[in-house]
Amino acid sequence: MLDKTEGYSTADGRQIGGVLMEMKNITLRFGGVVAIKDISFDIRQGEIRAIIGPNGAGKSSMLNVISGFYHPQEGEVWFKGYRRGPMKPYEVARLGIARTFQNIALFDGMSVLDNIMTGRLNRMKSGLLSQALWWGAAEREENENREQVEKIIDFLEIQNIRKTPVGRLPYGLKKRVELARALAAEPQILLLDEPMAGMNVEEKEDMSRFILDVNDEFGTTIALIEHDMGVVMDLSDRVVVMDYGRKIGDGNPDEVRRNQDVIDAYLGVAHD
Amino acid sequence: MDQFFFAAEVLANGLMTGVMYALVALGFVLIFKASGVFNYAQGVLALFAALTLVGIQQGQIPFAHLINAAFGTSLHHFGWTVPAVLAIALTAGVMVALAFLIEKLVLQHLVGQEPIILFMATIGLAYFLEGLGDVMWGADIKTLDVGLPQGISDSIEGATAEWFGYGFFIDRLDIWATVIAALLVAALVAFAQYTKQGRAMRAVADDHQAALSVGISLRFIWVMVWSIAGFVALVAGIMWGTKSGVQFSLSLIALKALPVLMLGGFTSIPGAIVGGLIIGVGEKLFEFFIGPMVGGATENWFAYVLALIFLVFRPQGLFGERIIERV
Amino acid sequence: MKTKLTAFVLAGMVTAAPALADLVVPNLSYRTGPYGANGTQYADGFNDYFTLLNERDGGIGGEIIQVPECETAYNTEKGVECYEATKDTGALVYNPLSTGITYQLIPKVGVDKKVLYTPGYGRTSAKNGKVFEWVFNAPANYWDGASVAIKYLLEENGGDLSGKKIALVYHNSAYGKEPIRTLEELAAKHGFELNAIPVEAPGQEQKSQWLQIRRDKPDYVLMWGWGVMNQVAIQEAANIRFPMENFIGIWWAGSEIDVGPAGAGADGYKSLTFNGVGMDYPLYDDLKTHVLDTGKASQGGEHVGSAVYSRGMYAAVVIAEAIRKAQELAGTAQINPEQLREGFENLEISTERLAEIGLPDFGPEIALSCSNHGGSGMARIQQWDASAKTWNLITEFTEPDNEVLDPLIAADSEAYAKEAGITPRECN
Amino acid sequence: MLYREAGDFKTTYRDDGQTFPIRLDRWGYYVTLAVAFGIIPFVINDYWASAVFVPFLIYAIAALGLNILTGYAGQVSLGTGGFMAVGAYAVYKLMTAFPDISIVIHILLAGGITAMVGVLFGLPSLRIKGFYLAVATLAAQFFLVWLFNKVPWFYNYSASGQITAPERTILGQAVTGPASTASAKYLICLVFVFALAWIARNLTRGTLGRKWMAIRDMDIAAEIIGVNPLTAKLSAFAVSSFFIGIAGALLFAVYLGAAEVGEAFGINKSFLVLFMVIIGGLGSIFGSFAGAAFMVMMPVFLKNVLVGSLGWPTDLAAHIELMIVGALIVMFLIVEPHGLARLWSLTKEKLRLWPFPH
Repeated sequence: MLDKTEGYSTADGRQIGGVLMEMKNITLRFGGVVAIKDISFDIRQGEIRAIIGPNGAGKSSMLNVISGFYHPQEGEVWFKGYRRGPMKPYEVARLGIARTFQNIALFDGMSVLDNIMTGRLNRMKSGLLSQALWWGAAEREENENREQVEKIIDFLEIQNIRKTPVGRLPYGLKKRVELARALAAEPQILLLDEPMAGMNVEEKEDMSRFILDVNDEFGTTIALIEHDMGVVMDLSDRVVVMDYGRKIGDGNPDEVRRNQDVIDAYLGVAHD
Repeated sequence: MDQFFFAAEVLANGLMTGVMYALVALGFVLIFKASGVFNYAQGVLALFAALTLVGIQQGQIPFAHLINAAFGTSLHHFGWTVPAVLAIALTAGVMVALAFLIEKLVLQHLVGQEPIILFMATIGLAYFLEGLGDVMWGADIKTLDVGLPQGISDSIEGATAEWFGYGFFIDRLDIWATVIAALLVAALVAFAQYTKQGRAMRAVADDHQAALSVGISLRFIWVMVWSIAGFVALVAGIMWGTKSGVQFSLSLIALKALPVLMLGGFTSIPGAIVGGLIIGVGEKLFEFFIGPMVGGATENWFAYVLALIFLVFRPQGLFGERIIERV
Repeated sequence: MKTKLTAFVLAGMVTAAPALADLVVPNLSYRTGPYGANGTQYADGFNDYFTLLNERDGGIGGEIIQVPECETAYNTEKGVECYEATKDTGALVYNPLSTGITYQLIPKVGVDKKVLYTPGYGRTSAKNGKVFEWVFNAPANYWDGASVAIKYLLEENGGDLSGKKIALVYHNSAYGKEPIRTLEELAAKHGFELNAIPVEAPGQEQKSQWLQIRRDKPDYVLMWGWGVMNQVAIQEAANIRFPMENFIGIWWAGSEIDVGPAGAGADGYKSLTFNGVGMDYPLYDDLKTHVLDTGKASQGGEHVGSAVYSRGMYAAVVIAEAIRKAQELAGTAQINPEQLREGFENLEISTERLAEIGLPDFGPEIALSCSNHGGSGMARIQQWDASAKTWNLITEFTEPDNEVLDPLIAADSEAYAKEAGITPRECN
Repeated sequence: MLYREAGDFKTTYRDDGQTFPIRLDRWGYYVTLAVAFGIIPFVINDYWASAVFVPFLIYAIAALGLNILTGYAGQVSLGTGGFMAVGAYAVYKLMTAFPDISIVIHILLAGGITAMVGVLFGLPSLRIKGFYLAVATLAAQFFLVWLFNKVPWFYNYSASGQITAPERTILGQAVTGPASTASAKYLICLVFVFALAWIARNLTRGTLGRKWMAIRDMDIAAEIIGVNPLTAKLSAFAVSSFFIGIAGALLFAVYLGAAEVGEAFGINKSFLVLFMVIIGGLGSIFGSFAGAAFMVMMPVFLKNVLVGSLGWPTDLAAHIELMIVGALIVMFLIVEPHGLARLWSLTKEKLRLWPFPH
């Protein structure tokens, strides 16, 4: 059951749906350090939602809460209208939440193709025996899923490096492969952890284009965190701004840009 | 009441065995801290050191057997004997030379490899040193005597008999071994804390790159820790060799140190000491009281199972920091 | 280049075979590994006696004896490799000095028709020649040893051991476990209490075992040990002031290197033996002239006269005598393993014959037959004198308690026959 | 240009996913199979079987098993000897308890039993990682060996605790026991190796293999993309132990014929198999074979050269052999830490260009 709240239309005319995921009063502590303090926001069907903030604002922790890697001490996470209990990260993945990582977390020993195929692991159900004998379900599944993966490979234009071990790829391509792996899971929500970090302008443009295309082509809901404000503002439909673990702004890029707290945070005005 | 005294006696003996385990484990920890190498050859180093010591002491001609086989000669001894203190000093020198060679020929070429590769390399090294020790000094059992006292201490037995009505049997060699091991441990800790080289060593342990950037020579540190480990091995070799003769089985004490390391953590000096004591006492008590019920000979696995159970509940070891996983 | 390399590799994989004309007695020895120190002495004694025969007499019956040596490191896989590498070179008999390798070879020798001679070790029930046609373990086996030791203790105690406590400290392996069943039977018969205490190999650490003995205060301790275990045990026994004269080891725990590290503390320690020790035998004059002085001694003759060396030599003596007998029966000097087996089954080594060889009173009399492959099982006790650093023989050869042993051997060999599907042959 | 990849186009994903996508490799594979099945059984003798081929095949199975665990799933194990012992004792108990059932079934069951024991001792891997796990698996090694030595039921109450394999036949040919011929022993091992290598290949190229490799390369990331570490690690332990159990069963029943647990399945066996895997190449099926071949043949080769050809005393030769083995291992790790498998693929790359190096 999806949330009944109405969606909205974006400036470029896309129709955004109801609430897909909602964070309610999340607080996360490590020992005595408060990483996230009482934050609430929602993510809607089909939108590109950004979480921004300066270094140490708690963005990555927030993403880890969404992906189920950290369990907040207080607050609730609602997904598709149900409250999500404490889950193992792999169970969260099976709900349809896929992500990329800030410091690329690809499987270096495997080829690009195999890496992307891991994104579809949860869709492959053949038994041990069938796999051992490579007979029946195992082979059929392998070929069916390979077809899906090839579509993504085409989409992200990485056909020529299909069989290359990931460890040998340059940084920008690794980021793209990671995106491919997340997409291969056909997620309900795609979480991107600083997708543009460490890229040059050209690579950033490519990546922005891919993110928009993914959203456009597959209708995937995307939540991303990013340090670079400029890129984010062009890309996203709505933005949450965090600073020192608190939420200091939430709204469409124009609203956020006018928010005094946000300006202060980015200009480094002292907090009191 | 008798049971209590038996237990106390086993406990005392276990503690002293534990100190010996700690000594061997210390060799591991030093090398692991400074170079990230899990040095399986530590046990063979002890054997090699003890063999060399006996060989020098008795004036054996190194490689005599090989020379005889190749040239048909019949060489054995130089015909002199070397006093114990001088022989120990010479052996320490050999161990330093060995450390230098290991750094030069092996470690230098393996910088930046995976830990498992380094580990396997030290097993290869262990094979090599075992063969080398045999070729150099011969494979027969040698009696090692550097003047350490042996046998039951009469004074302890007398005193405890007077106090408790039960005379404790404590081997004088064990007492000496414990004292020397304790002194050595204290000296090493002091060395690491208060000397320039010691600080450099700890800096390397914390961060190779950072240490390099402030001008610490990694090669020097490695030669140094391997030398120290060689010296620790020499001490361990003397203790165990005096007890049971210098021979192949000496190298197997490395296997005794592994559970100590698991318990104490691979990088913690106090961990090695406390771990050694726990394992020493634990396995002796278990074999003494529980052993007869399950058929005995439990000492080989008990330490490992104890360490395993402990680790399942505390994966970072005794003195390790809690691990926070990050992505 | 490539063919050269291949040829080199192939040459490396195939061993050089000795000329088929000689008598081949492979020596599967171990001079490395945990038991290398003991194995070296044994192998030297074994080699030197055959060298003596070759040098002095030109072999046996005019046939030179070849003793190709193969290193097993006491490892069963290497043992199999050594066996396979030598068996097609005309090998007559194997003596691997390892219970583990023996167990592996027992089934194989039956098929390959080779004699397996395991004096004082191996599978005890191989004494039953009806089941184990190709295996011989004269003059004594482990059960004999256990029984002779108990018999000795009975004598010491005026024939009564009831109420006494006897502890068995044993190497936790097939070898060490061998005597347990016999000792249990004997305990039931004589009313003593048996406490078996295992020591995990190699046996570097025995504190808790010996503290157990200190607590339980047994009257006697028997030991089935090998390698470093012996040295540590004797030292620990001295440490807990266990009276050494009440501590008896099996013959494999009775060599100079076992008592050496304990120094004076080992004085009075006893062990079983079935061979003499020391240099006081006429044979050593010949050995000196023909082998030691000519530089032909195995490994330079360092260990001549030691307990384990003597035992290796004794094994060679028995094999040589069996070869002689086989040549006599077959009427040819160039015998095959079948003929050697006949030689073994008809082997008789009398006291006179031993004296003739130059080893008077060196071993017990041996008389084997089709059904008895283990001889009389006689052994004696030796005692260590730490000040003179010598072993002194303190009893005559004593027979074991066959009343107890025979049914055990019958039961064990029958169980093996059933498991292996062997029909015991008839002997008349 | 001896070795060509060009011109070998694939039109279906099925073709692209096959084991030997390159024609030359495929031919090499068929030729090897033809020689292994069609020629060697007819020319093999006892020495070659016992010294080289049978141990090579059996250790190849063990190395495949350990490679699945260590090379593919990234869990370092030093318990191989203990798990081989489980296989050996399981097959012994089954052989003696159900003499009428085929030995093949016994060997497979022994693998299954070992798999269960492997899972049990694999449980700590969920909490313990890296070297700590490696040392923890030694607990399995020492405990299992002790157990089989101590409990008389495992060795059918024989006096010494030795186990001896009775004779069993397949299609009328004895494959265990003293009467088994060299070619029968070789063939049964070869059939098992062939089947198990094929299974290993299938498992590692499919879903399960990707899960294992994901856990190996980055366990946290693997969990976040949806790999359940519990099932991935334990399935690796199970499959690996299944292989190792079969290797242990074959080692005892077919190769050794008799065994004593502490001697035949001690810690040295664990190290030996680990060496095979590392020298051969972690995460490579070909590497498992190459490593097993290297570690089985090198000592035999050295021994025969030093003693047989050069005539050195056996003890000196043994000590020098130890030095050479040790030095070679170190040298190998320095020259090519990724093992023989990597050397092989580098050679193939060179051959592709040969004789035109640029």
